[in-house]
Amino acid sequence: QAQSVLTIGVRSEASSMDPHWTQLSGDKQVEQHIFERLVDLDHNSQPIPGLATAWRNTDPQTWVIELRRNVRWHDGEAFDADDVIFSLDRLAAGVAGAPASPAFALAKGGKKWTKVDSHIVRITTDGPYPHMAEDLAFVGMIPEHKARGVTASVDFNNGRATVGTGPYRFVEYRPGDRIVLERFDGYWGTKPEWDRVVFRPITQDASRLAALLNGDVDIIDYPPTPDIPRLRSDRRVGISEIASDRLIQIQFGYRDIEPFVFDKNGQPLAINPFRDVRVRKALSLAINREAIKDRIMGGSSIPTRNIVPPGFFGFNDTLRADPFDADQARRLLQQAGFGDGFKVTLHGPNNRYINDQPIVEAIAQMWTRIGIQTDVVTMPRNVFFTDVIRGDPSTVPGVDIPKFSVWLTGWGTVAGEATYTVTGLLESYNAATGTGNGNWGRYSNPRIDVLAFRARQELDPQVRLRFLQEATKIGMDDYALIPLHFQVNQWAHRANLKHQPRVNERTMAYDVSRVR
Amino acid sequence: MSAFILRRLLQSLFVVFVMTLLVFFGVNVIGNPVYVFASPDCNQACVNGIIRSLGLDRPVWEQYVYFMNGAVRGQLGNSFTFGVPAMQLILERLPATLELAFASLVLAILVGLPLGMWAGMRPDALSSRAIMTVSTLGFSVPTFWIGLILILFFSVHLGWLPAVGRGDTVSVLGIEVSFLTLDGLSHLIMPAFTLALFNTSLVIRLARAGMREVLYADFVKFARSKGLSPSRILFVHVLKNIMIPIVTVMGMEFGGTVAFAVVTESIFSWPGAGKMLIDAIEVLDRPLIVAYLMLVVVMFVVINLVVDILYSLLDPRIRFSGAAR
Amino acid sequence: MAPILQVRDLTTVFQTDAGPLTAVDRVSFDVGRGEILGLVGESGSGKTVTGFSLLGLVDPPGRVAGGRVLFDGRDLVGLPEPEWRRLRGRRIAMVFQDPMMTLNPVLRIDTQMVEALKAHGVADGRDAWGRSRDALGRVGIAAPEERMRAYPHQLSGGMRQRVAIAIALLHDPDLVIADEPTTALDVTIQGQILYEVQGLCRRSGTALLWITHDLAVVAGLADRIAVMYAGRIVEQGGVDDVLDRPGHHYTRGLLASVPRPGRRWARLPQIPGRIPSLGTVPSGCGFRTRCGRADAACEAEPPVVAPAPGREVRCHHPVPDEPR
Amino acid sequence: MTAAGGVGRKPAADGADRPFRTFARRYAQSASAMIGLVVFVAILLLAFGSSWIAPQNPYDLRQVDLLDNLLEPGSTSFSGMTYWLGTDRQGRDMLSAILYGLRISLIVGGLSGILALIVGTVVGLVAAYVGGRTDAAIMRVVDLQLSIPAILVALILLVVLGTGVEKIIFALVVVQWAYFARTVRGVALAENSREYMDAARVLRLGHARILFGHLLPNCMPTLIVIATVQVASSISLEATLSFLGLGLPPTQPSLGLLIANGFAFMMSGKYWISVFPGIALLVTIVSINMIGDRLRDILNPRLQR
Amino acid sequence: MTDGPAPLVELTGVSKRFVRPVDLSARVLNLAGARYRPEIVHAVDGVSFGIRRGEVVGLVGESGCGKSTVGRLIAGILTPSEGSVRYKGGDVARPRTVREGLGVQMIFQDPFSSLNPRKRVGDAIGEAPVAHGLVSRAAADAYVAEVMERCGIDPVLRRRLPHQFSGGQRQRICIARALAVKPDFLICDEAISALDVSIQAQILNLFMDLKEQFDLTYLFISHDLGVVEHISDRVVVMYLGRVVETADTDTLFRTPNHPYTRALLDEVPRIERRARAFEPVKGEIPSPLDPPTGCHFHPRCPHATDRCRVERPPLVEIAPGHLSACHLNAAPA
Ligand SMILES: Nc1ncnc2c1ncn2[C@@H]1O[C@H](COP(=O)(O)OP(=O)(O)OP(=O)(O)O)[C@@H](O)[C@H]1O
Ligand SMILES: Nc1ncnc2c1ncn2[C@@H]1O[C@H](COP(=O)(O)OP(=O)(O)OP(=O)(O)O)[C@@H](O)[C@H]1O
Ligand SMILES: [Mg+2]
Ligand SMILES: [Mg+2]
Repeated sequence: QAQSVLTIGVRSEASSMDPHWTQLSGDKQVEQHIFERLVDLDHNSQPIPGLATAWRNTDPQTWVIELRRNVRWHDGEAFDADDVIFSLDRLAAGVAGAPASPAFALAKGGKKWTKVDSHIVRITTDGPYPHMAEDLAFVGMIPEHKARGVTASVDFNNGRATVGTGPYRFVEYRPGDRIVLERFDGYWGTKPEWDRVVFRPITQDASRLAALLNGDVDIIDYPPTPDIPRLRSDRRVGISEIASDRLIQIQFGYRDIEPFVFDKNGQPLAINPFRDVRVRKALSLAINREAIKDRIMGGSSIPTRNIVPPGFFGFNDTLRADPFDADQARRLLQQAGFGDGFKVTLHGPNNRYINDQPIVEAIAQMWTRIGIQTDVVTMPRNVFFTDVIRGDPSTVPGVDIPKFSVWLTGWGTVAGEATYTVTGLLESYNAATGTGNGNWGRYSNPRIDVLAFRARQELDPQVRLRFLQEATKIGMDDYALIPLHFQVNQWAHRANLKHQPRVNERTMAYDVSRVR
Repeated sequence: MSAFILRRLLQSLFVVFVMTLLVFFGVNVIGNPVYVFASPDCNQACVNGIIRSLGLDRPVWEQYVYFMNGAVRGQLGNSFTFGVPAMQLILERLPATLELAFASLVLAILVGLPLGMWAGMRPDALSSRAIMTVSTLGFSVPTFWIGLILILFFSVHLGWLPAVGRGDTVSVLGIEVSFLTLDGLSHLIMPAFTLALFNTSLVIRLARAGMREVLYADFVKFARSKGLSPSRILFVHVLKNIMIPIVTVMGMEFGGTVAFAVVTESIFSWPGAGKMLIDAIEVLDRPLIVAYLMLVVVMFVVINLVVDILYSLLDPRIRFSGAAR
Repeated sequence: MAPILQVRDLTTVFQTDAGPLTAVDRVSFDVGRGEILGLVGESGSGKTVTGFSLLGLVDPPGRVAGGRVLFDGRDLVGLPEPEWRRLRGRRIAMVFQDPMMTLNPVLRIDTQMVEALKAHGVADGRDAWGRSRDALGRVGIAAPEERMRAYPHQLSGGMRQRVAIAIALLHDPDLVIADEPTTALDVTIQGQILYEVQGLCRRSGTALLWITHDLAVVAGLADRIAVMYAGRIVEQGGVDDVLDRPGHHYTRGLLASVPRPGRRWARLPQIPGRIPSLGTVPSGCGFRTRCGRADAACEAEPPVVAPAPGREVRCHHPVPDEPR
Repeated sequence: MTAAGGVGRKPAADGADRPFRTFARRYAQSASAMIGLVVFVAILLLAFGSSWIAPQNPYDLRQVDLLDNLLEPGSTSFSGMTYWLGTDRQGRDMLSAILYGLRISLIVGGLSGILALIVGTVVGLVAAYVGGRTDAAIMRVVDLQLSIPAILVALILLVVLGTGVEKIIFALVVVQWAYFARTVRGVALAENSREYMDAARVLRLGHARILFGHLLPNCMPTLIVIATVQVASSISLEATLSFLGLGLPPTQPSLGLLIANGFAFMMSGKYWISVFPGIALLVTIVSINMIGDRLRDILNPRLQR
Repeated sequence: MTDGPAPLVELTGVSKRFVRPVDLSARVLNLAGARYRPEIVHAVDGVSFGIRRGEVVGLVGESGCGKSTVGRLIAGILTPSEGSVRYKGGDVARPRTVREGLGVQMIFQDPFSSLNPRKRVGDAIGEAPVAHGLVSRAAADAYVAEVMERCGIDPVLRRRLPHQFSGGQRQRICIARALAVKPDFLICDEAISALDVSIQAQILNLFMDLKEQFDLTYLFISHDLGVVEHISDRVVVMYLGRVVETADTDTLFRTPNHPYTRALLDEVPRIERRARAFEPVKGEIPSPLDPPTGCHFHPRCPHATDRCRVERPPLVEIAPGHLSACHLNAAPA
């Protein structure tokens, strides 16, 4: 009987097999086949039991977590609370040299974890902490007996410490070429379908598609959008898609004077037009989101005025995407005193989001049409994000602010609910508490700040939902940022396969099955 | 001879040194790798933590001194992305690149030499003109363009060849090679051809020019006056002479071929060091960039040396003397 | 005994953009066995092309357009290439002008010598090597064993030329064509080579066609002289005849223009004008535009005057034979 | 009285003393070279006349309409304009984009070629003429530059400098000057040892005069030949760098960028976005190379009989 | 040396060495015991002689013996490693006036490479006089025409390029170019060797004519002893960088003293010498990179003694105006 093999062509290569190394989804999607979390996320990024069967508050500051019994590591050892404590400790301490560990989430709220018995762990916090489940979904469980003393992630890459509890076990990691996994027969959960899973990184979009079309791989992520319409009508290929949690948006700089805003003659403008909500609204109305969806996104985007996708906790379904209305946009500009328009430079990354550069170009086109002459500068993501986050110390010494005046960026609600996003995008920036860390333009609105703060403390889901929806509405009515759309995650696979897509962009072998 | 080698080594040391300076400070100017790795919800404290863990909180010159300190002891640091020694990563991938480059070079000579010699022997024949026109094309078509067209035609349209990747490999003396398996070969052929195109044209030209020159040289006439057979004249007297410039130029081009493999590898997802460099540049993985460049420079030096030695075998007029440059 | 080489009306033409150029124009001469014929003429007069024509080595766009080359009684013109190969090197050999260019720079001396023997199947490897070494010894090269393993660039010009001569003599050919083999060499080295060549010809009875522009060299070496001008032989005969009693005005002018001892600081009689390039050679007598004696008659093809057997002058107004 | 050698003959009236005419005639002897020249001149006219010829200014965002995007060749827009070569993802007229892109590619290739030529020539000439330690030092730098492949240097420089026309030109100059320097030095060394240089020295002519009046003109033929080659290769290199995302700004695409952008559409059958710029690039480079080949044949003294 | 007016040009103890130095890496290896030494070519080794005004001095010797180097030293193209080259009492390399700098001119062997292929011949001739202000730009044309006329080239041809001339004509142009700056001393380095026999006579005649007309002094470098004999008043014979013999022409050709000179004269082919039995000088010409010890000629000399192998023979006057560097002269006969 032949082995069943699933070959997955992925855009970004996993940089490590160490689950504590990064939070890059290219890494996660591979490593998560091997290592499991206490709390898992379903296809819609909502928490479901993983290695923990239950988690509950015994009091507002104490979480009790019950571990699944009869779980075995790939080498046959039993999984227990010691492994959990070890994993949490390792992550909290930080992995040496790791570019970005999620230690910060664990470190927040003065958390402490203790073993109650072999299958119960208790975590205490210094205040009400509603997001415990979401936090735990970040932490891969590694075996104490294998990983103690392992500091470098090398031992995860060569397989020595790559022993998990997940449905697949590690076979081979050939950087740049492939990662091979095979089925773990002792898995506690549903027995996976594929004997073997091969991940093959193929960075060039067209090449990846070519590999699918000639049968080198069975499924690919990020099929190039221009090809989607044709692929939909191709009988050999199936497309699976789901709205992603990634919001594509335009952000503004709120400084008194913005470096990339000029008058018609190219002279710097003495006032910042973006401080006028009418201007921000006009710019939103000038954007033809449907055209971007049809013409650039291959029909696959979800125009929005929300900051989390539908189905996420905190989604406000009273908010509808702004319609395209150039006339009103012009009128609003007139009212704001910019009837003659002005000149801006719109910045954006060119290799970060789906069609990021074409979107920027299209928006420039649309804004130019209502009289705001828009130049475009796009750059590779490393340069772009350096400039957005670190900013230009020469303008305002000591303050981190972006170099740009108006730019396109994205935000993924990885936590699966809106507190994370309200706090990150709409709340005022505060380096100490970490609020507003995605609010690079430094928008500030005390009403939102109050609502966000209360939402973070609130354990009652109903009340919390109200706070979040309220905060979102205030922010959107004020056009703190211009939401464009949620990306749609897409996969292309052979027609004889079925794939259940995930909001969080990851490609998991157990989401793929044969059509019977 | 040893002075010659030493000179080469000194020279390359200098090159490597300049490279490290350029890359180290250059990469520092453009952006901060932290912002690539940090997830968007990583706040300042978290960013600072990463910066510290990567050693980026020090002044650049201090980082540089630290780096050089390690470098002279053979430690080029860990890749920011992969967390493993950068050198090891590159060494893992280099064989794939070298195989590709070698295959393309061999292809270039196998195809280019006979064509060029023919064109040189019959400069006015229609076939020769056709060959020369094609060689002009070979010079002109940008690598990436031909790669795309090949994939489109042979993989997507005809479905004959795999579009990407390296295929099955066999381990020979501990080095994975793909040209020994059918699957590997089928993966190798398109990228190798793409990469070989430029060099093939070059070989055609060199062979033709060499042919035109050598064929009318006195010594060929003298050989004929000795009553030698045409095949002996062609394959011994002429070939050995025209191989001299070809070997030299191909040797010099080998470095360029390895470098241009960056493009080819990226198109064909060939798991070589060049593709990794592009990725590393994208995420500003400084140790990886520096290590790659240093290794490549060292490799050039070695290749140049080998070429020079080969050259001296082919051309007895060149012998290493103490003061020869 | 018939001369080993009889050339009759040999004509070699180069097809160029500007039309056909006759580089060798109806040339006739004989070389007897063991005889040394000096073929002299100034640059571009067609000496080298004559030499190549005799060996069938004229490359396109040139070709032998007419005449006969009787070698040992057999006409070589139009011989198929394999036949040529059997002759070349073995029965007719050639030495070229520039010793720096005639040996293949990338092959060792022994390779180049041994292959010359093997090409004709007369000797196997070991034997061929030995014979080659002996040949080197014969042309006066010291330590031939050692030199055999050298590359050409390791030898001086004089030595290289001697190697070339040794190769030419490997098969004891009936005829050696030497195309200015000493022009690039110093006087003392030239002396050495002339010495060797002379001795070898005398000993083996090889006929020698010595091509040169230096009258003085052939004066000492040759038995007979043929003077070429613009593709034609204008005069030939015994050395003494031609040099002491030149019949052609060109030969006369040439001899007069060479400085002689004892006439220091005297003006040299000079031939006016310059040698015509091939396309511009006047009709009739090619020399008439530079000749003091020329008249209307010279526009016609000059007759061959043969004052004595083996002596020919191609002129309408040959210089009267007046012994000096 | 003096000898009359050659005095009698009057100059033949074949224009042989007009070197340019001779040159032009020899050039014209090759049909393919003439085709190359005609094509290249046509390309130059098209590229530099693009502001007048092109149906659209593809850099003016008001003229570009997203709603016209991805139209097939020959389609007509709402406004009645016909897109002969179709439109790209932004709705740019491909024909116009190619013409403008051609101009940028030619400017980048030409300018970097010329600048590199100037820098390299001066450096190479000085090295050859001065000789000694100066020469040795300069040549070490040149060796160093040449020992690292062009594309790597350009990659690093662009990563360091960022993108933009002037940056890419700078990078290409950095990459190329050494070729010129080495070649010029080689030629100049050979020329320097020729006797006319000694004659000039004995005539006590000034260094500048010898350098630029005697040495440089004799290096020119070689320079012209490698200049054509380098211009062609820098156009190609720029295209490659743009393809790798390190070239020019997206709103003012060069041919390379157009091709790269079109790459994504190749498989969906929208060939025109990538193929037409590709053909334009190919034709341009081939025509330059054809010209270069012929120049090489005519100007290379080694091939002159 | 005979008494007389002070020489126009005087070489005293002139040496010229071409050194290829040992580079850094070789030096490093030398520390480790390797033995890399600089390559030194002794092109000219302690040469002294003078040339009086109006005199024609022939310089003969075999290839590579340093004839051209001597010529270049006198022309100031090269500077001596040792010794001094004086022209009118001043250092030739550092002329005190423009006139003095232009006083020495040189004609080269290869008429093909001694003209700038891209300069019209009229410009080539006129460039220096105009640059040095000898004639005004306006008068240059007429001046060039006059000089060309004197050298036997039709001034009509001055707009032509060098490649349109024959070798003889080119040599005339070179001569015209040199004469245009009104020198009084001409170095002719193998100036007629590359020409056809019939053209050689034309150029030789031109040299002789010009000498009369302009009262020139010549250094006539040639390996053609016949020509040297014809034109020179005095002959200097060089062997491997050293002067081995000098004498006035008649003496030298009639009673050569040095064995090398004698061998040379023996070997010279002459039309008068028919059906010779050649008697070669043995051995090869040694390399100037590694010259023999003592007398450079000893390995090829039939009379060599032990002393010749170790001691350099000085150039001594063996008869009035006749100098020779041979130990045999010192030995009691
Ligand atoms: N391949 C060729 N194509 C056209 N013309 C040629 C060719 N080879 C020789 N010639 C012409 O034939 C003529 C005779 O040339 P040849 O080489 O025989 O002269 P030569 O007497 O040997 O002169 P030199 O003393 O310079 O060697 C010359 O005018 C030359 O230009
Ligand atoms: N620039 C230089 N660098 C190194 N060696 C040189 C240089 N110029 C001349 N030589 C060497 O100096 C020696 C003398 O050269 P020179 O040209 O003076 O000889 P020559 O007598 O003129 O020879 P020829 O008769 O061949 O012209 C030769 O061995 C030559 O190789
Ligand atoms: Mg000849
Ligand atoms: Mg000389």
